[in-house]
Amino acid sequence: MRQVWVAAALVGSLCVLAVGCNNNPYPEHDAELKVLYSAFSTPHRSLDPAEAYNVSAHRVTGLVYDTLLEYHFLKRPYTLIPGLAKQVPTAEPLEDGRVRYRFTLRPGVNFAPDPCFELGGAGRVTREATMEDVAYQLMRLADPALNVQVRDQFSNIQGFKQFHRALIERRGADPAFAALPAREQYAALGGVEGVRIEHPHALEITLHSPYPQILYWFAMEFTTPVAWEAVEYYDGEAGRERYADHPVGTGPFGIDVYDKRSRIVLDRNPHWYGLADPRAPGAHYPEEGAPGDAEAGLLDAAYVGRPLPFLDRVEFRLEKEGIPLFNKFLQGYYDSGGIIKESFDQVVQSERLSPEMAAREIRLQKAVSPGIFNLGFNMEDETLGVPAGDRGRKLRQAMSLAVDSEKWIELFLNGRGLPAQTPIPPVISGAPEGYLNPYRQVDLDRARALLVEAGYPDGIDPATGAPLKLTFDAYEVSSQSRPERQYFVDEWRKLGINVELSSTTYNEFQEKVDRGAYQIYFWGWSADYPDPENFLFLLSCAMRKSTTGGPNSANFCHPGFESLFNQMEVMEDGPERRAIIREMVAILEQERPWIEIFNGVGYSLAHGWLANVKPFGMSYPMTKYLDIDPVKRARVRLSWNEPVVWPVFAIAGMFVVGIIPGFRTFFRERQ
Amino acid sequence: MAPHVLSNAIVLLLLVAAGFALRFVRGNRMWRDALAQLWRRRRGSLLVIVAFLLVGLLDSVAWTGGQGQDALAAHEARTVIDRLFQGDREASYSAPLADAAFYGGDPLAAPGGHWLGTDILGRDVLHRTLKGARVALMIGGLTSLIAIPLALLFGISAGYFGRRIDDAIFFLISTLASIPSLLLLIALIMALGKGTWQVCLALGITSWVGLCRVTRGETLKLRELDYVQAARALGVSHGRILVRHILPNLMHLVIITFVLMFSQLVLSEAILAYLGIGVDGSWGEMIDQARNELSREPIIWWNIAAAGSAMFTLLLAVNYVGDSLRDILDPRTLRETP
Amino acid sequence: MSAAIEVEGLEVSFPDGRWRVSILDGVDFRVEAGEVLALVGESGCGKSMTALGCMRLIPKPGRIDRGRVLLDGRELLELPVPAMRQVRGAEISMIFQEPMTSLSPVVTVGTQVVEAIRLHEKISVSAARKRVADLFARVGIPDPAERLDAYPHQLSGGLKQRVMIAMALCTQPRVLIADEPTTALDVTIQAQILELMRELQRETGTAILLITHDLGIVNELADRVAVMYAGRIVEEATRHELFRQPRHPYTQGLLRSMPALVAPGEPLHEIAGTVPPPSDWPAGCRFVDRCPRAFDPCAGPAPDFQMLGRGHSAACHALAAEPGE
Amino acid sequence: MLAFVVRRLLFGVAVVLGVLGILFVLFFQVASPDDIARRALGEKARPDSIEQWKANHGYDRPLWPWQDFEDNLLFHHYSTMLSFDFGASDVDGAPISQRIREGAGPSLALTVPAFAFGLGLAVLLGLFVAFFRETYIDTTGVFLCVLGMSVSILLYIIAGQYLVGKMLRWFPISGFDADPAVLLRFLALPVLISVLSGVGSDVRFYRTVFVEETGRDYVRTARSKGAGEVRVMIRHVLRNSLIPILTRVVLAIPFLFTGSLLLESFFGIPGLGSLTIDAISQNDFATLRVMVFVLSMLFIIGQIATDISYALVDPRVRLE
Amino acid sequence: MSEAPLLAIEGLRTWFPIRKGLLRRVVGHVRAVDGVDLEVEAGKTTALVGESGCGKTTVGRSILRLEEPREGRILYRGRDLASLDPAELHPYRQKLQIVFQDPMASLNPRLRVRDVLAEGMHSFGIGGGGSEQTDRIAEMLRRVRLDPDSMWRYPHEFSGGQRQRIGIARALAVEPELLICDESVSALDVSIQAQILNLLGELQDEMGLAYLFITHDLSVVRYLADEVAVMYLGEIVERGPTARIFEEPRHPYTQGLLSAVPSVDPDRRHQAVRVLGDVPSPSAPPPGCRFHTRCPEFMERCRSEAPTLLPVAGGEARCFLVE
Repeated sequence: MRQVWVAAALVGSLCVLAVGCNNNPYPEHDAELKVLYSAFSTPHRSLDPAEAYNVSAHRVTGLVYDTLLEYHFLKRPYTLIPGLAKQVPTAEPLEDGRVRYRFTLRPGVNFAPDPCFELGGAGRVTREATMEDVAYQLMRLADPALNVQVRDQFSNIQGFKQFHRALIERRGADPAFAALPAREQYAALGGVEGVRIEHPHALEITLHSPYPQILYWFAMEFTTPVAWEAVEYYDGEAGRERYADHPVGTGPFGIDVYDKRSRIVLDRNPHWYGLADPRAPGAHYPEEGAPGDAEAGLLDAAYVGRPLPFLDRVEFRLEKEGIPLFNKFLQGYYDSGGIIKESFDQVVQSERLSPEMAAREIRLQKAVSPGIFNLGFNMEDETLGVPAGDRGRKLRQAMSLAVDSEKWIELFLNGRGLPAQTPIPPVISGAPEGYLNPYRQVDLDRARALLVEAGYPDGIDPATGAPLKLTFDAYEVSSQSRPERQYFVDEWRKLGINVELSSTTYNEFQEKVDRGAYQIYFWGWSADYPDPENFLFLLSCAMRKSTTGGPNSANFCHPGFESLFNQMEVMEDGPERRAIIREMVAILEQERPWIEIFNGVGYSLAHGWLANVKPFGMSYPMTKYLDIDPVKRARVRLSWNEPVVWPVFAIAGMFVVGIIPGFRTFFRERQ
Repeated sequence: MAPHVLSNAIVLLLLVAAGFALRFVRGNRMWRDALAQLWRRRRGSLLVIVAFLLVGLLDSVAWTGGQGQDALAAHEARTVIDRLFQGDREASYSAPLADAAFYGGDPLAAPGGHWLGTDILGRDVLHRTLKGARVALMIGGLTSLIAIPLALLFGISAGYFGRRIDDAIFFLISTLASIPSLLLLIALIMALGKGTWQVCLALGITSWVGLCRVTRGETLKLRELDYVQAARALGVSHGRILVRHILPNLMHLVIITFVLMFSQLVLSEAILAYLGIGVDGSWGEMIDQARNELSREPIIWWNIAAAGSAMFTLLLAVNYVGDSLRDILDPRTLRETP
Repeated sequence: MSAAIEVEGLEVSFPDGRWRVSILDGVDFRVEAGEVLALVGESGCGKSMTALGCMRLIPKPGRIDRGRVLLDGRELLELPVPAMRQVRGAEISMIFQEPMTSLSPVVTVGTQVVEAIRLHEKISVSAARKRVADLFARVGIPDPAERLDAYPHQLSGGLKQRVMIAMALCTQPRVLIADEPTTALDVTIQAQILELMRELQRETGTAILLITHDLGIVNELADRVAVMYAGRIVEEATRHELFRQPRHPYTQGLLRSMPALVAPGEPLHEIAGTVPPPSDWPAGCRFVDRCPRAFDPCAGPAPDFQMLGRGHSAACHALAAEPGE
Repeated sequence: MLAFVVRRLLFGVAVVLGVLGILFVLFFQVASPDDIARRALGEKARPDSIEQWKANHGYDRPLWPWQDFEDNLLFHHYSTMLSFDFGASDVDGAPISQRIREGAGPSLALTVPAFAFGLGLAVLLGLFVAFFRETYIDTTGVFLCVLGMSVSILLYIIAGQYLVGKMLRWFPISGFDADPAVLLRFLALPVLISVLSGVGSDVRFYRTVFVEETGRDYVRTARSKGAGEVRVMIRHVLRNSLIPILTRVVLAIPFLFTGSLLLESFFGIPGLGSLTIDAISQNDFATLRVMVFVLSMLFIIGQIATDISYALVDPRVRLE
Repeated sequence: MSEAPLLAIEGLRTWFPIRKGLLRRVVGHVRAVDGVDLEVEAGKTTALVGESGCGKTTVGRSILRLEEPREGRILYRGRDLASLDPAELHPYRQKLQIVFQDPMASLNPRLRVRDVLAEGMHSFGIGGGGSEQTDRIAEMLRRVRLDPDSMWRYPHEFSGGQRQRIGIARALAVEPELLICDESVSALDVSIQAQILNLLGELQDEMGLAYLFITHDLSVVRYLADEVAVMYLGEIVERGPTARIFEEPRHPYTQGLLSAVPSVDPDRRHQAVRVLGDVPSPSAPPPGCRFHTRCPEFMERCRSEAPTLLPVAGGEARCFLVE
């Protein structure tokens, strides 16, 4: 008996020693290949390019799906370059106010190899992409069966809405029609009027009214060529995956492993057009960049002009929690990573990398991201909004004056943000330059004066004689983010206003929205494309939450602002447009539907072995420009991860020492 | 009525009730003996619990007026704990007993006054931790206020009257017990909404089942005991038998189950806090808030340490007392329920 | 010749709060081979503890403070633990009061008896089973071969007690301690078990220490009787002498309070008061508070044993004061 | 025996129906299909797409039979669930049954070793502490158990990742891999934490059971036969303690499939626990509903199995 | 008999259902009491004797309707208690009281002695309230020879014998006419048992109580009872005056029972074992005479034919031998 136990204990500890003393989360073979390790935090809902609409998904779909247009890797402000298209088209105004764009597709654009292409002919594993595939995807965007979140943005295309409605009606009326494959349904309806294919490599898009921002949408995966074979083959039946889980595109990488709840592996696409045509703008490392890029080593002769991509493989791992992710980055198991705010001090000291990190050859990158976080008031509220008239406006102004966003940014973002002055982030071309919002500079005295004017001296509501009571609805607030909201409450306390932080679930908040029973909320918006319109529309009447369910949760609807918005929307960037934007900003300055808090500054870290890192800000992965030195990485990792073993023996020893007297007394007592 | 008046009234009520309970215990030799034995065995734990109870009560007695840290404070009802420990608000973190801010080293408004340091918003951690005690006790108290009467009502009726009533209640218990409690809890909170009452209600609904089972089983046994039979032979009515013979003999089970349940409730709340549906101001929330602070550099340890050890101390004391109570009050019945 | 088992000055105590309370206070007796000594007393007087003391099985936190237990002259209290283990079951066996709970409910009775044999003898399981089957037949278990594989709950109380007896006798011990062997049984079953024990004792010549509160059983089975009161033996005599001529006031009271010895209609003798708990035992004679013959010396030191005749002795100050015989 | 099993099963079916009823009220009555749709579509959804989505998912039916006897959500809910046709996730439309199949493996990979080690360790330590009952080892052991029970699992995980993963670097901090050799490394830490966090209450429970058994008469009988303490503990006490142990163990088995919500979430293990957490955080009611249902089913089956297994361990129990 | 007895039981049957199978159908019954006739006369003691499982306790409990009898009549002063509904039964409960075996389990540990005694008085509206009630309770305690001050104490502060006195006082507090003593002295030590037996005797003399004494202890029966009924497997096998039963038992079971009692006469020992084997299960009593499986006088006829109670001198016996 005893011998068995001893043996079992020995075997057990041997196992632990053999397997245990190694914290490498990867198989041991990755020194030969250039594998980029990266992480994702939640399983992707969908990788269908018509549906995928968040940063995390784009990091995968951006590699798999190439777009007609792309952004320049280095240049700022953001500049469009041709991708699959031969050149960036310009708008051709037609009579009756319509606008037309012509795209020409590069020859030799091929899909990544995939068994689905057998549908188009036995033995086929790939095929060339044509404009038919782009048109097919545009029709998919109109398909009500897909959860397309940006459908409205394409409704400027002539016939797009009609096609959408026609699909709903025919499917509802004709079950036989509804049973057909989507592609045949589209064909039966004659497609979208404004999308015309003149030639397999030429596409004409006609808009019924000017919408200059449309080009940006052609830099997003929503307009990528999609192979009908893939959509039809991956239907989720008979053990096949669903297309949403199995992207097939023309990008530099193709899906190798998609285990959506733990691991995604992308391999090079052997048929990528850039391999055949390395001179294409999107297929080689750029020769020129923004000021400062050369100093940052981003125009290294070793890379300039070389064909892309440099990596062999990209691997994403599920990492739900920030701390493990960051610690694994520090252990060298992720090649780059954002800095979670809590670890910021560990890494960055007075805006520069800490010596410890610098010694590890970790590099720090910053980029202002085109996004805004703001507090919003419900403009339909009796106390705070338009119904309260001038009192309400003064109250909003006072509250705006009390919130110190700089300190907020320092506390919760470790300074990684710019205090926002307008809804438009400064990196967007067309944003008012050098503007300082007078209501966003903390001035408690003025705020108190405004409160007196509003009829709430020292925050006392004359109606009740008690401090004015407002509710700040924070939905989906984790314990982590609660202090971030509490901060604002504390700021308003200084004015004597009693704001109650009410944390609710999303559904409870929605109910409050439905009833119009919310007063203050906190919200963020990240740009789809770098144009002021993409921010100002958030305050347009057409987007009001109360009437249209749109994203204008402030329910702001100001006639002056609205007419300016309608003008601005269709204009090209230029001094005239900037003047209009200034005017709109001035209205917002006075009306204060929002208290603009901050524009994020992304700090990201990269290990020494990772080359060509330049943060982009918007959610366009620039992975194809990255390069890795795997040998160095393997060596460094080993030296960083030596396990500490002595505590095992210490604990075991303490246990044994603790037991011995027990054995002795025990047997003595039994005597 | 303003909430703090209600709260004060409840405190008064609780104190009166505690007074009566103490008088009863002193007058009843059995309970007195049990208490004395408990005191002899677990003096430390009892003192810890009493201290936490005291803090909870002190944090429930509030009044308006007085000088606070800002303009609004004068209008708010603040509790004794608020008045004692809130101290001066700092800009952000400061270490325990420090006299300069943790980052930047600016002088503090209350140098050396924050025994357990301050959190990211500059709030006194000791103050928050003490306030957490009230939340923890509320969770336990409110939940048992819901669960115990429910469990007694159903358990006793099932056990005493048997047959159809028993079948129905047994089915109900089995159904509720079949749903994994954490999931039921989450589902209930998603349905009921967030908030202290809702969480306690959900906890009550998920936790009464266990007590109900115990009560039912014990009532089945008690029903057959000689003294209950004697009462029946004496023509005592069912109601009177339930009140005088069954209920008092279940009380020790209720107390033991409650004490053992308490720690489960507080631990469950911590998990709920992680899922974002906990109770505001609880230790669970503090721990969850503070867990990422561990990777700050230098490490911010006092938040998680304060909340963690407060919770740990209370639960340790409660578990220890619960264990002893089980030995003292009832050497058999509850042994096999974990 | 030494006795089969001899106990001298056995003292056992249990902790009670901060103090240790002595519940056996100098118990002496001896049982010769082939003899049945009955240890009689009311509940709580320490007779079961005496039995367990002989086996060195006092449950924790009790312990033996002093005394000697001699088995054939061998001091058991000094034996190392493994040696004592070999004595238990092999040289001294024990039968308990509750046959219902004294057998492990999840193991067949055959296996349990086989274990008792194989703990002391190197013998194969099948051989042991055969022997157990024989033993079962000998203790009057019908269908012994089948009963080997029965679980305790499948047997009646009487059969279980027979199994216990078989288990106790399977190693042919020198001494058998029977602790209230029939108390839990019905009177007709009790008669059967007593008959069986009598028979077996005659055949094997085992020394039996019989522990009981029932004077009827004493009369049926015992050769000599020792009466215990509050942790001490107060009187020892042959069976006949004890029934006919009890000398200690406690023994006299006990006998006179039995309904079987009193004519219907006449009041029974009552011993005033109740047995005090061990923590309240008087310092001197333990019976002093209830004794009708108590006088001054009784409050003093405990009385010594008085020899009152052949094998008859009692510990009482009143007897010491009487003119000796 | 057969009658007992059938009766037990019938009761189990009734309980399953009851559970479905509770689920229906919670997930359709209290949280309305509108809520579900809005959550699934995200913040940018418009009312018309909400209606469209409800129609796509069949949530546009009336709730109760008295609203529309032919086609209502109640019947639909019961019929789909009972035919194990779990449908698709509200959030991403993926088939839920496939999700569960995929998630079961990783969950079991974590829970089975944790359960086995935990059980073995707890029983061993329980025996050990009970063997040394009423010595300082026992007191210390019980103290450590209570200590262990008083710590939130959150703290265990945080401290485990910090100490073992970050400071001592024994195992990867988190992650999962299908490759068994690598998987062992990933599982080591969560298994360790799982065992440590559960072992306190288990040991205390087993100790109580063992100590209780050691006080029984048959143990005294065994000692009087000359059996040694170790033999008594293992042959007699352990054997007789199997019933309470079995109850605890069999009832724990369904939870092996649920995985551990927190552990899986913190360690990035793609099991059913993290599936559930994801469903909660994304308000994926369809998945949550199915998870609760499946777990309840397993639990009910576990209870039936417990009742039947009594008979196998305890000869006294005849299933009538 | 000239005068109607205080209590007469006729054909009492109390069965407990055995449920089995899928639908928990009743597949049989434990025939705990299967046709018992019994009489208790005012001021006299009737003993009901038998071994464990013979149904004697169930008889006692059925008389008090603590178990619902299946059939039969329970005539108290000519009124059939078995047919009354609970409200009608209430006043009769006062007249019939019970004292249990286990002095630990028969008193609610949470009630003071005073409350224990007051309960029945309250139920029947005896003794008024306040000080009058207290006086009455003190009187009751004195009557069972307990210190009246002990009414303020809890049951666990008393010894077993004292607790049994409290149990008796509780029953006596409602002034019953018949006391059912269910093994009331069996759990007590001999010296304590003597105290209680003496007490019961005195109470009978003082208050004219009738006792139904349920016990397995034959020496107590012989000492105490006027009439004896011997039960075996749910049936009365012999009835008669005590002296006759003990001197001239007619039923083989009675004979076996008596001979099995160990004697305390040092000159007479080694009782003859007449009754062998174990008691059969009451759920499946043997056909014919229920005792035939163990009977030393077994005849072929006993296997199939059930004897009825046949008159013998001063009583009845259920055996063919007395024909």
